[in-house]
Amino acid sequence: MTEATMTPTKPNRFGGFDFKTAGPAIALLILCGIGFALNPAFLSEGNISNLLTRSAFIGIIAVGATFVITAGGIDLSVGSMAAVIAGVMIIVMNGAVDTFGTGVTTVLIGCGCSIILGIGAGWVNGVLTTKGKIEAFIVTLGTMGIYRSLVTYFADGGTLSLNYDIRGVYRPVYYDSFGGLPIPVWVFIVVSICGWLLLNRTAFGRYCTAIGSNESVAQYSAIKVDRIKTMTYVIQGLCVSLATIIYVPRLGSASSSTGVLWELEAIAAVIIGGTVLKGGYGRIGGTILGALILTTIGNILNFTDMISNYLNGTMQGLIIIIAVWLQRGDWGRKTKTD
Amino acid sequence: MTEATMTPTKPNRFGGFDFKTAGPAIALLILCGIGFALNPAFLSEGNISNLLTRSAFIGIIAVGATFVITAGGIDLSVGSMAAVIAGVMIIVMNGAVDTFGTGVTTVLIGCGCSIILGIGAGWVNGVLTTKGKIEAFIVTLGTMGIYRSLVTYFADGGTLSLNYDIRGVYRPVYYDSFGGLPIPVWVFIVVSICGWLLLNRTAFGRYCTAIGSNESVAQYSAIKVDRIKTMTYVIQGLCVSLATIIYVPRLGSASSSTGVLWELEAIAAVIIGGTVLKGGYGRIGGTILGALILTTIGNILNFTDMISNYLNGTMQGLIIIIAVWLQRGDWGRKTKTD
Amino acid sequence: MPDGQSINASVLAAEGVSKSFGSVPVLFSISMDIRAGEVHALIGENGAGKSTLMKILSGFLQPTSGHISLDGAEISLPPNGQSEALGVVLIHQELNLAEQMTVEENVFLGRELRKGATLDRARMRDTVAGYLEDIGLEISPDSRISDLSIAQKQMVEIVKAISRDARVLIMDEPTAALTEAETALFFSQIERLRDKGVGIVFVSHKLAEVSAIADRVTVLRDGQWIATQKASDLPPDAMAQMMVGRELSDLYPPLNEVDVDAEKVLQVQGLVAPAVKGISFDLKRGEILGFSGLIGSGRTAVFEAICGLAPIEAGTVSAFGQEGGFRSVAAARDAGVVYLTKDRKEKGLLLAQKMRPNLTLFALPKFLRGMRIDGKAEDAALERAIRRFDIRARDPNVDVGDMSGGNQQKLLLAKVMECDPKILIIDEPTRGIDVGTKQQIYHFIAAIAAEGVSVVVISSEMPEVIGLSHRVVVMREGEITGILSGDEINENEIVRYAAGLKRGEH
Amino acid sequence: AETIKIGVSYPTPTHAWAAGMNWHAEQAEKRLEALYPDVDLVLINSPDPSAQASALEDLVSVHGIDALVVLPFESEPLTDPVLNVKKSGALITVVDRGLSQPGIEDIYVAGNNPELGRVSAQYMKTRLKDGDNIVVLRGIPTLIDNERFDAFMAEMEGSGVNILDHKHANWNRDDGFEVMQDFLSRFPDIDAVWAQDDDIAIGVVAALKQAGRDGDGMFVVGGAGMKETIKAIMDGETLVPVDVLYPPSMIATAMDVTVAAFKSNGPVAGRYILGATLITPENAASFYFPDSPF
Ligand SMILES: Nc1ncnc2c1ncn2[C@@H]1O[C@H](COP(=O)(O)OP(=O)(O)OP(=O)(O)O)[C@@H](O)[C@H]1O
Ligand SMILES: Nc1ncnc2c1ncn2[C@@H]1O[C@H](COP(=O)(O)OP(=O)(O)OP(=O)(O)O)[C@@H](O)[C@H]1O
Ligand SMILES: [Mg+2]
Ligand SMILES: [Mg+2]
Repeated sequence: MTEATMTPTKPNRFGGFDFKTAGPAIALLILCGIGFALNPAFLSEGNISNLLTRSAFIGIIAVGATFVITAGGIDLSVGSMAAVIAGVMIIVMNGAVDTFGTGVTTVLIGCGCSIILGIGAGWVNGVLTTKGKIEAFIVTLGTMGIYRSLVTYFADGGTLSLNYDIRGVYRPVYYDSFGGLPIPVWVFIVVSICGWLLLNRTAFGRYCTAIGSNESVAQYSAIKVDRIKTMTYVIQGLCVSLATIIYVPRLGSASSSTGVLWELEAIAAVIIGGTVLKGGYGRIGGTILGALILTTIGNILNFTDMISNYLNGTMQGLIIIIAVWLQRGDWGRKTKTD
Repeated sequence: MTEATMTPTKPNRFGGFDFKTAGPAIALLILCGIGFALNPAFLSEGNISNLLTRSAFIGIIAVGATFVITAGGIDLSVGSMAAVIAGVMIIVMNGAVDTFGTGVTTVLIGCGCSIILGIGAGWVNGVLTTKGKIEAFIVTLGTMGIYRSLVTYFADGGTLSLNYDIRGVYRPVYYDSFGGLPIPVWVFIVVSICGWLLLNRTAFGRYCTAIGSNESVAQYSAIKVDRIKTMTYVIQGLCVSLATIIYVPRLGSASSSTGVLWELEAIAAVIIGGTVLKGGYGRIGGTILGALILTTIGNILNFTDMISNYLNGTMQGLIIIIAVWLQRGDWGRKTKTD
Repeated sequence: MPDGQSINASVLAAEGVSKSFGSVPVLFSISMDIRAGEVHALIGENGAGKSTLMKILSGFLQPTSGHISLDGAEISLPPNGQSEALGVVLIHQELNLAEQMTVEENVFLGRELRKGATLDRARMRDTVAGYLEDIGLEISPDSRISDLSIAQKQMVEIVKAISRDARVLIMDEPTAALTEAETALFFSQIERLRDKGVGIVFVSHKLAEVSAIADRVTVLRDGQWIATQKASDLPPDAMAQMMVGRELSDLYPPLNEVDVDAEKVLQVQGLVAPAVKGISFDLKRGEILGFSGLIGSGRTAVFEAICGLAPIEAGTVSAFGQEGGFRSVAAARDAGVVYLTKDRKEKGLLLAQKMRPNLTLFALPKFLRGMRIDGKAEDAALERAIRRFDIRARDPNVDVGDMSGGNQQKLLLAKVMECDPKILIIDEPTRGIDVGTKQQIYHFIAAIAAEGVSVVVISSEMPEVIGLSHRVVVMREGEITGILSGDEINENEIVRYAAGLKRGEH
Repeated sequence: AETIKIGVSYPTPTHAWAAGMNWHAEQAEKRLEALYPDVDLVLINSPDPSAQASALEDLVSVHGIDALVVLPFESEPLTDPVLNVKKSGALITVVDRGLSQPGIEDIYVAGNNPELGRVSAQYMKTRLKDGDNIVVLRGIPTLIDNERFDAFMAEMEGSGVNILDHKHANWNRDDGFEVMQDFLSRFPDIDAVWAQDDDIAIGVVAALKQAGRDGDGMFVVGGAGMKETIKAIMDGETLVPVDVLYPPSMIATAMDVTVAAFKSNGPVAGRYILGATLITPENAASFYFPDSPF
């Protein structure tokens, strides 16, 4: 019985993903195989780069959602929050043109504003949940409606468009590459690494897990439960604002249909990645794979006309269920007794 | 210490709603007050009857959702399920016209088909969750997409409409009244009473609560956890099919936009009513009030053009948050120490 | 040790502390002081208010009246374990670990060691590994709590407490789930801490332990302070008498002999299941069969497999002549075979619910009239159970999670008994139960066995197994090493089988 | 005199065209209420068909309207609810999407969806030759989308132009962008894109520019008449050379006609079908409303 002491599981330090991540990784590989079989262009550089860039939005938001969910919360407002932040950013930047011209300053003002709004919106969600003692589901359902209608109001039901001159300055943030990778992908990578470190290598991450696992244990361990929970929403807000900062230069506009259903996609990415919806166990690595899986499904469906367009949703639903099943089935069990 | 023996908790039998329901009830009363203040027509018989009838859909679905949530699950697929059931009902009834004519038989065939589909769809959700061991969130997100795209497929992207001759026969199910109350309201009442009895007066209800509180305690207490959980999804499916049966004669059609976001409304109704999202505590009475609250909010907003239409969502969000806060604040605490 | 010396000055003291929950009073003006370098035992019946007092002494609860003083100065202790910063540490009676996290994460929860902005994981692991070794616990710091047995969890709690820099260490029934061997290891740690000048408060229902380790003893009864005395002046019998307030007769009832020809109600042949490696035994009608062994020896696993809670991989189980074991707990229950879990918090009771639904949950079909649950029958059952098992909840509407540990255990026993079992398997029947009630439960077990019910008692308390059983099965690492009967049933023999020093033919 | 109450019900604007419609409706409300003090217009928008059905009930039971101007979310599901309003005695004006039973509405004002598809296809044919390739981005799967698409396909039939594939882009810029990106990865040779709607077209153009495939005479045809698009056409943009009109102002027209039914002496009834005009640099100026959100 001394083996237990002798062969402690080596924490696979910067090896990065933990072993269980194998499930989603395999699901992703299978999907890529299917994509390639349908159309070799799937693996073309252009498509891979498109795919990664698209994953960046949902991925960045999902990194934030991993914290919220790990700590036992949920945030349904992220899609609407992204829309309203994008809207306000555009209004602010258009307004700043008069004073600051169409240069980098204006763009930075916009980004600063986005970050402040993101943090603020997250903080509101957090405080209503913790201090207001209202179920997170209700709070964020409420703010979801509020943000969505605010952006509609700001846009007068239509679309807010960024001043064309600023677009020139801001465009590269979405369209340019650096070292072969588009900038949004770099942002995604940085956010993922920071998220991973925060969740797995800091006390904050442990506190999130502890709170999600058992709130009273956390409280009895002198953890400031309310503060940590609020912080998870703030991180979520920050992630949304980062995602928005790289989203706006893409089309330079925001409307009431911006970010619709992103919340479900983000939560789905988190859960496909193996994080437990009820909290207490979170995996950033899995979340990233989850985001990639979701984007790849959509991408593959655009690559074939074998199935009726109308059945896209069916394929999507089936693939999500199968992908999660893959990691829960015998697979999961094998790794567990390991 | 014999007091324990002397004063066993008197179950407040058909006193009906438990005491804590006071929270949502007060929120509803306040809303009604506001409605009346805005426009006295709010309390007109016609409006009250409209309001109740509308609540019936969401209310019936939410009764089912109460079981799922109480047992610790979640069902995101109900809106899409309603759409696909409505679609298939219409196809079946239109098809049955040739053989069975445009009489009651055809309508009954449609209803039978609806019930079978509802039970079947619920069963699929349940089995994937329990036997497949996939998170309910993922399963039902998947089936949500599948059902939604199936109805689009059946409708060929457009709208499925019920044969006009059958409509005549079927119409009264939605539009007629009986003893002063519209028929959908009667259905709602019956479903609510059955749901209440089932949750509070039968072994099944106890088992749902036990599973939601602690699955392993339930398992060790000889409860067939998988079976009961599956049953909750079946009940949810049945409720959706009943709601659909009274929905179809209202608009006589189904399309890909039928039932969009009903899942969120149903869950919101359940949680506004005081059921705990993580399971273990469910209240049918609260759910019913929750459904009424949601419908009333929409109704009130149609009553006034004081605020920009675009801000409807903002009002809705605020009111939901405040309504839930009302029952959590001092109020809740007072009743708890009581 | 003479009083009045500086090392024996009182560190932490409760002065005239009273506590009520709502309108229900639980403690009445209790005074108690803890000195540096002493082990102070607190004993009393279930529900006497021990845990409540401990929580007040460590800031988790605030007294309704009276006050706490630290180093002689009156102080209002900060809530939620923040008084750890003042050197006052409490191990809760109810395990207080985050299940999905690892041992290391739990031990350092809330006071992680850091290296710059990130955690110093290597140092934390090594520290925990060191503690685990000291206390003789053979698990890895990276094990998940949910994969540990209750006893191991309890040991982790102890490691957690030891690892804190405590001046006063308060432990609420730390040994309830431990075997004697583990208890001995634990006590050696306690002695080390005492020698370092830590004041230790320790709640236990195992009076022999109290005699062995405590310097002073305080007795509570029904929320009242009864006495504080030197442990050496107080033999266990006297303690028991002070707690219960009456003379206790023999702890163990006389055993009814089992009929030699009694039918074999349960026969197990070559059973292989998770953590069980091929075991065979049988159980006669009216027999009390003890199961002994070290922690993790697989006793629980055997019966979980038999009762349909875990898959049977090989071998046969036949109950009442029926081959084939049970596919579900419900099937086992319907056949009259019920299992009472040792893990009352995770597997036994719904802590957020009241007593009534908990009591009837297992035997619910019995309470159905048609489709409906018969509320009156439930009330009657609750009333009966409260009387029969002497369940003391001052407020009958209290959530089960707020009941005292011992009373929860009694409720759990009552819950299982509602099924009218023919074969009753009790895992750790008296964990956390006071002597008075223990005696009642032993007599109760003997009585139902006399009526023809067969009872399996899995217990880590050696005297209990010895005092109750007709035969004793000893397990080690998933196998049976011996089945003892008659005079063989004694501590020496059992320990030798359990440690693998001896193997019997059976 | 008694006030004349007119309810105006239409879908909640969730895309730019609908927002334009909303803008025109609000302008018309202000204008008409100022012009006729005894007319009260009540504007309600609804997020889905059943909410719209509820709104219609409320207009009758609460506001007691004398006339209804309705742009149905979908034809089928709103036929019965509108019929119920009619039974209350109100004058019914239906806008854009016809009801599925004839004879309910007194006045009908509509754009022409099949015509939009046909006009787009006709323009495509003038620019493309045999063997050229196009891709199609459709809207949200609905009747409108089907009508436009079917008419477009019918018109293209036999032209020799290959339609490589068609996918739904949900009248949404983001979806337009992503679907077009994937089309570009998939098909090396695309000569033109029918985006059906100006919102989708914006996403398509962004994707073309990103991939650097916006030259070589490549062009995109959108639809509906978004002000930015019209502006670009006026300025001689070549990537989006034309637009096909589907005027959001039709709701205002309907409101005008409905009020006229009460105010003018002669009977006002009938069908007003607005054409799907091809907007070219020549005629663009007359369709440009810089203040509208659309
Ligand atoms: N939070 C609470 N709310 C209401 N009553 C409580 C609460 N906590 C404890 N009690 C009651 O206080 C009394 C004393 O409980 P306590 O846990 O202190 O007993 P104990 O002496 O530790 O018993 P045991 O030996 O069984 O652990 C019990 O009647 C219990 O039900
Ligand atoms: N289903 C299972 N799969 C794998 N391992 C298991 C399973 N069930 C139990 N174990 C492990 O087998 C060992 C035996 O556990 P068991 O609880 O049966 O022992 P026990 O003798 O009852 O000990 P205790 O004194 O802790 O109650 C433990 O290490 C436990 O973690
Ligand atoms: Mg206690
Ligand atoms: Mg007006």
